[in-house]
Amino acid sequence: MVTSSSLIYLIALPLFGALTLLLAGRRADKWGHLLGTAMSASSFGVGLYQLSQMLSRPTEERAISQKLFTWIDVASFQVDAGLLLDQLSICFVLLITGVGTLIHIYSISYMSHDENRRRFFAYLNLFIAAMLLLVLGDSYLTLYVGWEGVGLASYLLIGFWNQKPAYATASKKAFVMNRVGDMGLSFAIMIAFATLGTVSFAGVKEASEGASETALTAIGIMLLVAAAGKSAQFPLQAWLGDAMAGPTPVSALIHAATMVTAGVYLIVRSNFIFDAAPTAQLIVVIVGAITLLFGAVIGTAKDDIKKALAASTMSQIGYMVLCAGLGPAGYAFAIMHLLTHGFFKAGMFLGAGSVMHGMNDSVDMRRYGGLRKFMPITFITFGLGYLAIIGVPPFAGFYSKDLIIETAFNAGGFKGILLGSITLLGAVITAFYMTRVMILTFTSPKRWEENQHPHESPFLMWFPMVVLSIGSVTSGLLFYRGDALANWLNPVFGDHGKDHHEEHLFEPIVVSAMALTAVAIGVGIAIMKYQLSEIEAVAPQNVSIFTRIARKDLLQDSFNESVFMRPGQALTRLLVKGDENVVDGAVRGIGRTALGAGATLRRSQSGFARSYAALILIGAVVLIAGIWVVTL
Amino acid sequence: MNPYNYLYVAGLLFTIGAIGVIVRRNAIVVFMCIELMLNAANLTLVTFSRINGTLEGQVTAFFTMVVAACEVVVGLAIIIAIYRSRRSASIDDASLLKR
Amino acid sequence: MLTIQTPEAVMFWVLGPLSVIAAIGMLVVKKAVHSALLLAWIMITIALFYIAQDAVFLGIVQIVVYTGAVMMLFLFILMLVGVDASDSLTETIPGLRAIAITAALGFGGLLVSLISRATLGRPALGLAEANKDGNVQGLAKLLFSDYVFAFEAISALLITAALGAMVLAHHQRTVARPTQREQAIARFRTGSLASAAGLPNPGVYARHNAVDVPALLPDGTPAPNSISATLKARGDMLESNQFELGEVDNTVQEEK
Amino acid sequence: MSSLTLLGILPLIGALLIAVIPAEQALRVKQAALGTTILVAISAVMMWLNFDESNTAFQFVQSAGWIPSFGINYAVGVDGLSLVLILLAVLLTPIVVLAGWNESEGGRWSAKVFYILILVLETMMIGVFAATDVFLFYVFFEAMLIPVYFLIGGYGSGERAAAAVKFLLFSLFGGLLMLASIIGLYVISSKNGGATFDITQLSQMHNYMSSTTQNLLFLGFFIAFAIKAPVWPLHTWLPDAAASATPGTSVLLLGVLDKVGTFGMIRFCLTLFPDASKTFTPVIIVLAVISILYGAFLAIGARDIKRLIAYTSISHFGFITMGIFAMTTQGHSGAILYMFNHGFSTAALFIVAGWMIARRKSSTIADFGGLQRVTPVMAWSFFIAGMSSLALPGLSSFVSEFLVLVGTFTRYPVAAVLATFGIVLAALYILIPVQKALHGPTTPGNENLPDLNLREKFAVGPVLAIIIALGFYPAPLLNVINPVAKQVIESQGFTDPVPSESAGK
Repeated sequence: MVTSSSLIYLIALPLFGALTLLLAGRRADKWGHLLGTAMSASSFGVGLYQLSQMLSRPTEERAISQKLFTWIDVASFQVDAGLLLDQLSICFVLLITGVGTLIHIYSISYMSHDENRRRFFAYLNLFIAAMLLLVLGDSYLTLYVGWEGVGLASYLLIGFWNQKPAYATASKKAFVMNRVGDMGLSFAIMIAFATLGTVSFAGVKEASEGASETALTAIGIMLLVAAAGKSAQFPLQAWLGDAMAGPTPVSALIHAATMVTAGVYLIVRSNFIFDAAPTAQLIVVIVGAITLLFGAVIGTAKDDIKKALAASTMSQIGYMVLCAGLGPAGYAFAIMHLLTHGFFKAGMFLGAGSVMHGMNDSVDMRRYGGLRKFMPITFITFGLGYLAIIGVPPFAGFYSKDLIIETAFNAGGFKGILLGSITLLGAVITAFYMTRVMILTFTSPKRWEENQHPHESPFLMWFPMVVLSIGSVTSGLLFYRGDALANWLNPVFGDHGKDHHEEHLFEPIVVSAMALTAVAIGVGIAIMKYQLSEIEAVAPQNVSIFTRIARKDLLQDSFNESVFMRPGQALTRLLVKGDENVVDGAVRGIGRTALGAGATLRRSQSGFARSYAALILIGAVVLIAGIWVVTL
Repeated sequence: MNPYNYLYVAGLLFTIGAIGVIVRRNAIVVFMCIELMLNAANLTLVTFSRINGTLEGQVTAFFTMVVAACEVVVGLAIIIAIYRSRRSASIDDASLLKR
Repeated sequence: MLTIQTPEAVMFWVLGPLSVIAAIGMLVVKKAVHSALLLAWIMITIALFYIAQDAVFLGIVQIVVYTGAVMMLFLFILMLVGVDASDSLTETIPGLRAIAITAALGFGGLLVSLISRATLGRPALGLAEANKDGNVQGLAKLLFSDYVFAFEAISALLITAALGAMVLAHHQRTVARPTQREQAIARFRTGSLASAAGLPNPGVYARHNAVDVPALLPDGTPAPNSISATLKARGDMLESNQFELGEVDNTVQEEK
Repeated sequence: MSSLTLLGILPLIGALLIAVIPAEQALRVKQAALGTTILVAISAVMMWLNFDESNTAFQFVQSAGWIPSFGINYAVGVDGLSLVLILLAVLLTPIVVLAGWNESEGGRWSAKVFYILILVLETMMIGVFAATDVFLFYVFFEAMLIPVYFLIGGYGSGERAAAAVKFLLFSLFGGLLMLASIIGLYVISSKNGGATFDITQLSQMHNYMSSTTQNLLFLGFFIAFAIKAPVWPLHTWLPDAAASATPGTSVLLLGVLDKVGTFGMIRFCLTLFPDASKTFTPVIIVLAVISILYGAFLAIGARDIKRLIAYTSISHFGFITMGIFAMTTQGHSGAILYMFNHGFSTAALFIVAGWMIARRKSSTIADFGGLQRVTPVMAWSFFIAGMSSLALPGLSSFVSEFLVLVGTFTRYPVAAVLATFGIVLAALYILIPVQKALHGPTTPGNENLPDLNLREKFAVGPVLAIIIALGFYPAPLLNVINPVAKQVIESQGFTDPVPSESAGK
């Protein structure tokens, strides 16, 4: 493999930015945001340079690596701090640094009134560095470093306004649930080491060829747990909604475009494991399908614009995971949807931020309405993203989602029909709730108070939105044309990538038609329900039980609280009491016994010489009795 | 008669002396009971001396007497000292060991 | 080979029970003086036993040292402490008496049982052989040869004990003895001049002139401070009210 | 005289120096103590640089007859294991002195006594790790209690006297059992080729013992060490002691002294009684897993920040014990590295918590709040220390914790899986106090707390730097540790499990 010495700059630049901004403290307040943006942008530049270098090399030499130093070396457990840039990573690198830079630019303006803007940019840079390490690491353990690094950055950013207790709790919740996922990754690495003897991607890939299916299934399932934690997949999805506590650019970058898709990256990266472990694959598909619907249903019930988008993110990642679980046929499409989703969802989040910016940070869509006139640029960019996500041709989402639906139907047999129907159903619901968002926010009559003055955002904010909307318009076609992305990624998936299922259940055109019909149904329902009828400024309470449950995020928090949190708290209290009373009590009991024995025996020490004499006499009796017995 | 009979008497006297030490409260009486026990012991020594046909027992008894005399002298002095400070010859009153 | 003559047996059977009875008496009499007398009797008995058992020297020493010196000391101390004071025989420490008697009975029983089981494996020898040069000579030979160091140590012990007794009995003054001048000043400074002239003598103005009867003051009330503090502390002060003059009897009674 | 002995004597010389300074000149005393400890630290680092990593035998050895009639020698020497722990001790001591500059105030005795005790303790710590004579080790092991007892009882807070006595009694109990075992060993050695206390010769004695004897002697040692490195259920002295001691004392107590326990498990339990170790391994692994989870749960439930840190340590010591008895090279190396890393991350936590407590005059977590906005540098220091405690990748604890887990998994997968749940609990027990103390609205009374001053920054800076540096580049320590770990595992007759699926390749 070609080695390079320049990969580290991708990570080092934003890391340098983060450390400088954190260590310099308030001194850097004036120029901190500029340095942060510059570091992100230069990392993007390095990424583009690497892409150009890569394009100039023949296909089989495109992957390059860099070994920095030997990180851990204990007997057979050897891990290098090594980086690997291949066709898969470069997609992520460009997505992370590109979208990241745009969001840096957006944040300069969005956070301009926050006195801790420097710190915000430091966190953003830290995130970029960690995320790049995640996608560039050449072994599961280096990936793990980035994996937890983005978790940390996410924690810091969600809790950026942690003076509000609810936000602080949200950040803690995100970190802890991510840790549950990380545990899965730990298990996966441990099993990999115990069974395959290595943890590097290349090593595992090589060893997996002769490995038993049981071991690979175990690794696969554990990797899925990790992916579920990071990508908010069922059953570890509950943190994502709360994570919207962070500033909106954070939601756009971390909780829409990049970090939450790390799970998909992990699954696609581990394709050699899943390919050999059908059971694990099946579970991946199931998880993806459940999350797809789960997120979509929650999305229909949310009045908070960011939470609606977050639910949509969850659902869209469900699509990706489902597709990635379909094996070689799906990897490229999962990545394609990931990339297009990165564009349009980031753009929509930024649009939501722009709306909030104009609406005094209100997030309640029922208090919006008619903003089309006041925020034309936001409306257009958001609208383009909307068209992309519901999958209207020729926007990006159409191509990527269409391919996923098609792959799902092609999975074969009953499974294929079921999965295809689910993805279609998801498309209906997606179209419905996204249309709802559009109508509530932009096209319906205004419902906001008179003292609010909606206005378009400044240039630094709408510029990134425009760039992203261009991406959400064009990227789909770009990737789709001549299977550009699929061919590009093929070397990563080895030989598997080529043998597509040639037997189609439906012709592609039929699938597209079905998908478009689904979209039309969803949009139609939404228009009937919201555009053509009165919208109440306060969410109606006399609604069906289903709506109520959906509003409560399908009871995910109640479930977690009653199954994990409460019993956990009870156990903690029990153990604290037990430690005090039983364990330490035993120790103190010994002490008390000694004291008690002393107190009892002390009574014999009355101080009366006569009682001592009596004791001596008793002693003498015992002695003489002894003699008497012995001489018997 | 049997010379062992003296031993029985000595044993009884010793036992009675021991009871006296425990049940009597007057320090002087207690002291006298101790003397009684010593005398009982001496009697056994003399008796054994006779049984064994050597004089070692008597020598030991002699030493015991001298030691007993010393003990009486010091002991009574202590009783006097205590009596002077406490105006009591009851040994129960001298129970400072308790504290 | 030892054979015991009838007179000795008679003596033993008479004196043995008597000594045991006297010992039991020591436990039950109330007055310490009586205990002392009973003890003296036991010691004399034991001296007789010694002599009967060919330990003439020890018998004499027993009488001289114990009944002569030690018992005298006891009586002397008893007089210091109070001859008349009688002890209460009720037990103040609960259960002690029962424990003592049970334990003692066990002890005595076991002892007697052990003695009765013990055998020497050969007949008793008697001291005829050892005493052939005389008992005193025999003892002296042992004391000044084999036991000379013990003997010297014992003598040192005796002297030490004598010194110790002196130290213990000696009352160490902690403050300087007040001079007469100081006493006089102190008396005048007490606030009341009543005692300025010194304490009244006992019985001087009373109808009885014994030292244990308080003097009567001119108004006819008794003056307790006319009695020696020692007598008062010992409780030997007589009631004075029987000597009080309630009302002056004017009728003259002839004293025949 | 070997450089090792000199290193051990240096603090004593410092203590003597302080003894002649008048007690009123507290500043002079502190400067002398700081100077001495820094000198010791530099000397130890020099020794490290001269250490031959490829040599697994003891180095810098010195041996002199002490009580010849019993075959007792003053014998010292270091291998990789002792070197790492001595480094830990001497690096932490100057930090403790600097961080706890005013800790000696409010004590029962003067500052002078405080620093003399610290320096004497430093000598003991070096001695206990360097001793290669079992008797000498025992002497240091017990003598170490004395300065700590006075440091807790004389300078602590709250019920310091009770905590000090509890600590002393626990330790003495363990020490007594160990003494019995040492005597037993001595007797066995005298029957088999000459009475000795030399560790190398004693390590052959297991060939002459019956399995019952070996088990009993092993237990004597192990219980002593399990008390020291608190293994459930012998841990209850630790929270009390740590909560009552001054933060500096707690750092030395948890950071270094408790390591004597885990150090002893490797140096004595495993080396002297290989067969008994094998017998007891399942039990010990279970205890270790319980310690991990139990300590974590109690830390979650703790209301007092010092107790919380103490409980986290119980959890971490569970990991160390598990790594030691997993009997794999990874587990062993990880455990030894963990000892070092835990020392530093706990030190950072305790030092910063100490400052928080000193400023707020309370150690209840609920009394803090919003410190991140009031005292950002202090809050960040605490946060990084906390992240190290929960073993965030990139910080030093992660490498060691993961090595322990991987090493255990290859031999005892169930234990490793259960222990891994500890990392979720770790996130809770760190983030809950972080949220309560650093985040949220500023609690009334905290608005004007001062941030770290220059001295404090200088104290905590190196600790955090070491934590981060070793997280990314643990090789300097691992190179020293690996040979020892390998040697111990091999001397136990173990080989690392072969990967089950690639055995054919």
